[in-house]
Amino acid sequence: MSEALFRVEKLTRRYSDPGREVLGLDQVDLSLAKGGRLGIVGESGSGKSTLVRLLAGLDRPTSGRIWYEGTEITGLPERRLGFLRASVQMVFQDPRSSLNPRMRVGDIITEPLRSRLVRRQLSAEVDHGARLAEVLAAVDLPADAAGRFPHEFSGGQRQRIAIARALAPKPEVLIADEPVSALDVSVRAQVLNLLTELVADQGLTLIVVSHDLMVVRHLCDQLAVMRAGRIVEQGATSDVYSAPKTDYTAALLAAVPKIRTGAGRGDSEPPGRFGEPKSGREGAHQ
Amino acid sequence: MSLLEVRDLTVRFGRHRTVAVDGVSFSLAAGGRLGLIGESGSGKTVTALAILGLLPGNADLSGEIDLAGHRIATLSEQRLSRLRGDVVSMVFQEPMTALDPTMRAGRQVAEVLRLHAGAEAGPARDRVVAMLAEVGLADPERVADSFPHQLSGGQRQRVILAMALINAPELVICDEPTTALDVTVQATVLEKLDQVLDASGAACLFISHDLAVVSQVCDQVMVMLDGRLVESGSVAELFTNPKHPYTKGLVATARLDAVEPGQRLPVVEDFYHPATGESR
Amino acid sequence: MKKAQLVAGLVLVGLVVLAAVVSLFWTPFDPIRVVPGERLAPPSLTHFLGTDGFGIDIFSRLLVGARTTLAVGIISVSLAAVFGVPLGMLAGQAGGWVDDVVMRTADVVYALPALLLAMLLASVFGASTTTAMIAIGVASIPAFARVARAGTLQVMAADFILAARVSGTSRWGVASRHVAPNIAPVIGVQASVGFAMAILAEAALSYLGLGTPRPNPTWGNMLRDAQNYLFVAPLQAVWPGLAIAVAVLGFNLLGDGLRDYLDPRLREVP
Amino acid sequence: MQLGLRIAKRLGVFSVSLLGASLLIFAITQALPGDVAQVLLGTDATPEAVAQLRAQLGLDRPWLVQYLDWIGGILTGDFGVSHLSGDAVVSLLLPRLAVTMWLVGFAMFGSLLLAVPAGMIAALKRRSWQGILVSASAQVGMAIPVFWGGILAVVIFAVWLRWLPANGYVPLTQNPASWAAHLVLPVLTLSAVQAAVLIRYVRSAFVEVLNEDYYRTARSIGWTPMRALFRHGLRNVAISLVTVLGLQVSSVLVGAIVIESVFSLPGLGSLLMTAVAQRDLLVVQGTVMFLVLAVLAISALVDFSYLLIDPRQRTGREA
Repeated sequence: MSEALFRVEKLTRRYSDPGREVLGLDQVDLSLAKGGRLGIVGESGSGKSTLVRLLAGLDRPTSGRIWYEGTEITGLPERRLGFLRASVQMVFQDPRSSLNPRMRVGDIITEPLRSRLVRRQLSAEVDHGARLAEVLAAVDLPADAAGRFPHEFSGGQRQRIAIARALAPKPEVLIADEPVSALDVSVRAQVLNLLTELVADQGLTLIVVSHDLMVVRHLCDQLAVMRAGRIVEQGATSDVYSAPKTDYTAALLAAVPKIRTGAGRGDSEPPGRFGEPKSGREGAHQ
Repeated sequence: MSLLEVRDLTVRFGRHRTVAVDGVSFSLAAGGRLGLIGESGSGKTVTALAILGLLPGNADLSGEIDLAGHRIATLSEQRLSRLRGDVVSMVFQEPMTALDPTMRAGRQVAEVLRLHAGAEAGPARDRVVAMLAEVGLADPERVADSFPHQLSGGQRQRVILAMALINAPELVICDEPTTALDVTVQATVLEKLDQVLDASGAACLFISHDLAVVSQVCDQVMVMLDGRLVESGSVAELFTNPKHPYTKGLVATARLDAVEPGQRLPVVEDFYHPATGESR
Repeated sequence: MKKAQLVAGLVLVGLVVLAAVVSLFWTPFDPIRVVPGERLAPPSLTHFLGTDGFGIDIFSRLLVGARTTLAVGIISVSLAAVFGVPLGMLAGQAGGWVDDVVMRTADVVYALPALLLAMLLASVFGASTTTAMIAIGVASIPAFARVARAGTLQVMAADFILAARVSGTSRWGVASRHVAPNIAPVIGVQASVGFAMAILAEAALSYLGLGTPRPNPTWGNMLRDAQNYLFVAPLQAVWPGLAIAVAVLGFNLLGDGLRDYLDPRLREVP
Repeated sequence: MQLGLRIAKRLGVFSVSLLGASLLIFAITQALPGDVAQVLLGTDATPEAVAQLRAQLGLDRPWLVQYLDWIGGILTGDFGVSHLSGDAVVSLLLPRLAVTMWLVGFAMFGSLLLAVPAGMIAALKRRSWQGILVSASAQVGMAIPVFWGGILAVVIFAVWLRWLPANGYVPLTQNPASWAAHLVLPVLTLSAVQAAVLIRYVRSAFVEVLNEDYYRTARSIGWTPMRALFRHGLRNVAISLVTVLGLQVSSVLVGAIVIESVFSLPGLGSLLMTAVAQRDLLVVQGTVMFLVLAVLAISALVDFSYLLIDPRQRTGREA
């Protein structure tokens, strides 16, 4: 087995809410090889976003350990996380929120290059202008986009800007947290195509978080299903889809609405369900 | 005669008279299920609010809306209020904010009865609890006594569904009712909606951006683009054999499962090129 | 409509600034020297607004009074912003106990309004323009801290902060490149509204004799003088009050106008 | 248990704020150039006399001892003694308290009475001339200094129309009609100016409710706009208004102190003004501390009233 890029052991994260404790993540084990494409699916409150935030070093676990390329990142102070910042980048759900409205697109994209932490990791001084032009071309945006502000672009274009920023420091790993959930259906396919293309061309390791099983099926070769802070099922995407091992995964798959083109109502199989929820976990996603 | 008849509906907003809905006409028979598909900003919600007579003050409406023999645009606010919740009701997208945070859920449902049926508090309570059970809430008594913030998103949406249905309206308008919900919750809510609509015989105008969800609930479907209806027909017909290039694109991109993982997905632009390009 | 507010605000504020600037070079009469023979003259071509109980031209005193008004406003608002904004940003960005300490302290200062602070200072040091400025400035710190903190919290909740952290941006970088530019508009609005509050507070203090003492004219102490002649020369009590109202209205309108003008979300393509 | 915890926490905040405020007030008075003894005896007093007075007043003790002495007194209801007259500050405060309390109480009530309906009209009719007129009047009202408003009121109602007395005060027990006549102008002035500030908050609270999803839900089940607002709006408006009222307490108090000066009312304001003029430091210090205590106590009470009207504060999330 090849050396794991990310390795996670017994990772637990508790949040304290006034009056009670909330378990965000409960004893999660995980490992991801270089070049792998991992999808993490689950419903709201399942802990999927908590997990990737820990992987990206944006939050600290209550207990458990994370290694990146053999180096333990848990417990490292921010100033020693430079290697992680240079090689793990993220794309977020809503580009309206993930792009600073008061910065020009060019400055947004080159922000990772200007950070002292990241600069120290890069072998040679990077020409910002050249790299900017490169990534803008890679995400199919015109070169003159650099001088404009985010609000001058449509939703799909903004998500391209966010992807361009993530690519700027030439990362090893791209983490995408619900990358197409905030986009219109017609733009969704474009962004998914772009992600597929970029991962193939640049040999990226990809981690995708989504509540949409179809999105993950399309982008990823490995799959982890999460529920209530735990990974309930893990395996090759095709295996999990064709033969889910747990009831929960099966119910999740059955619940995905499919286009019904039968003659009338009532002759389609009933949409899947998974009992009455036992806790307040059920509900709207963030 | 149809229950709802919309003719040449046009809605403009504000001083610049921006057109949100542009010459839309359609009809819906009693007990029918009509889906309305479109992307954000296509004018779906504005159409629904126009039917309810709930457009904001800066909106300017032309065309005709006939609902159960009433011409909406000519009615006074008083008469409109009497139709709302009685003849037509609505289920909104955001369960987290659609309920009054300072009032117990049961009372909010009971209000609908009190407003239109003049029900007494005692019997109303029984009907509320029965209705809450009917929309699939496991512990209707407790839910009735809870404040909205004590309920989960799925529970709240079911409370709203109960409010919309308790008075047996002739038309229920659902505006993206499950978009904010998790898939498993969405599935149960859709199933319940299907059952209670069947049981009551109410017609439904179902608004969504999700083609699959619409196909689960509706028989007929319309596609809206930039305020206009570009295509309509039966679900079976429109989804298997779309005519308008935009619809073709939508149907193609919606079927992620039809593409091998990692292969290029079809995009709307393969079929339809809006004159203005992507940048607005 | 919103633009009209901004323009009206600018015009009114412009009038006050103009009066202050003109008074530096020219006033129709000496604004300080007592002229016993011309007491309580009614408005005329020589004395546009008449003279006060000391025979001094009211119009001249009004012009000079604008200077004190602006000076107190500028200094107290700067004082409040210089301390309040960084404290608010610190509280919002650091959170936890730092937030608690900063905001509880702000609450304590807030419970001590400018007037009470000025009374304490005046009984210790004697009343002067300086004690008024300090009292108003210190009493306004909590408002700036609160606004800055609220703005910071809002910015910190945006995903672009996470993106910046993933990119290795330091806390200082987050504060200077992401938080500061995004809260600048609300701080600008607060500065304008705070200026209006400062004018009202200064006027009240000098009316009560807790600010700039006679014979230097301020709009507040002119009203204090005018009150002695309410039954014989009620018009005297109109002009300084009107001047205060114009200045306060101007800064309030400016603040409201800025609020709408500077908000990028309102201009965004829907 | 959550409720008890919240109340305990708020009381803790109150105590800490009180401690902080007292330290601040004490620190300012310690900044006196020279000291109280010097001020009392004048600059030409002999050093021996000054030293003797210092010892007599306890000023030669370390500041911490002096502070503890002072704050200990306040906690037991002793706000100090005037250096000039020798009277206890409390004995000066109490007879004047009633005047200020009448002013503040009536003005709070009056401003709400004016601002709530006006703010509601401004919100509901915000697109027509009625609403714009209300908003514009509020904008102008906010620009009027409270003492100028008082002076104008005197000019109009006392000087020209001669309906009401220009100044002075008669206790309620002595002559209720005269008491009321003397309070009408100050209370009206204070209420009107305060209402102008409040109208903006009331308006935006109502506009917020009008934009809420639950208001739309209420409309969709058949409430008319007015009744939807009354049934589902008022309580939510009240929640945001309570916050504002808490913040307004100190500004009404300041307004009352100023207005007392305009109408020569013998309240706490006039006590303070006299003490400041005579530089009677301990009286100023004691009275200011008393007022701050009142402001902090009222804002704590305001916070508790949240628990009554907002169920989200009262009941935790069940799950």
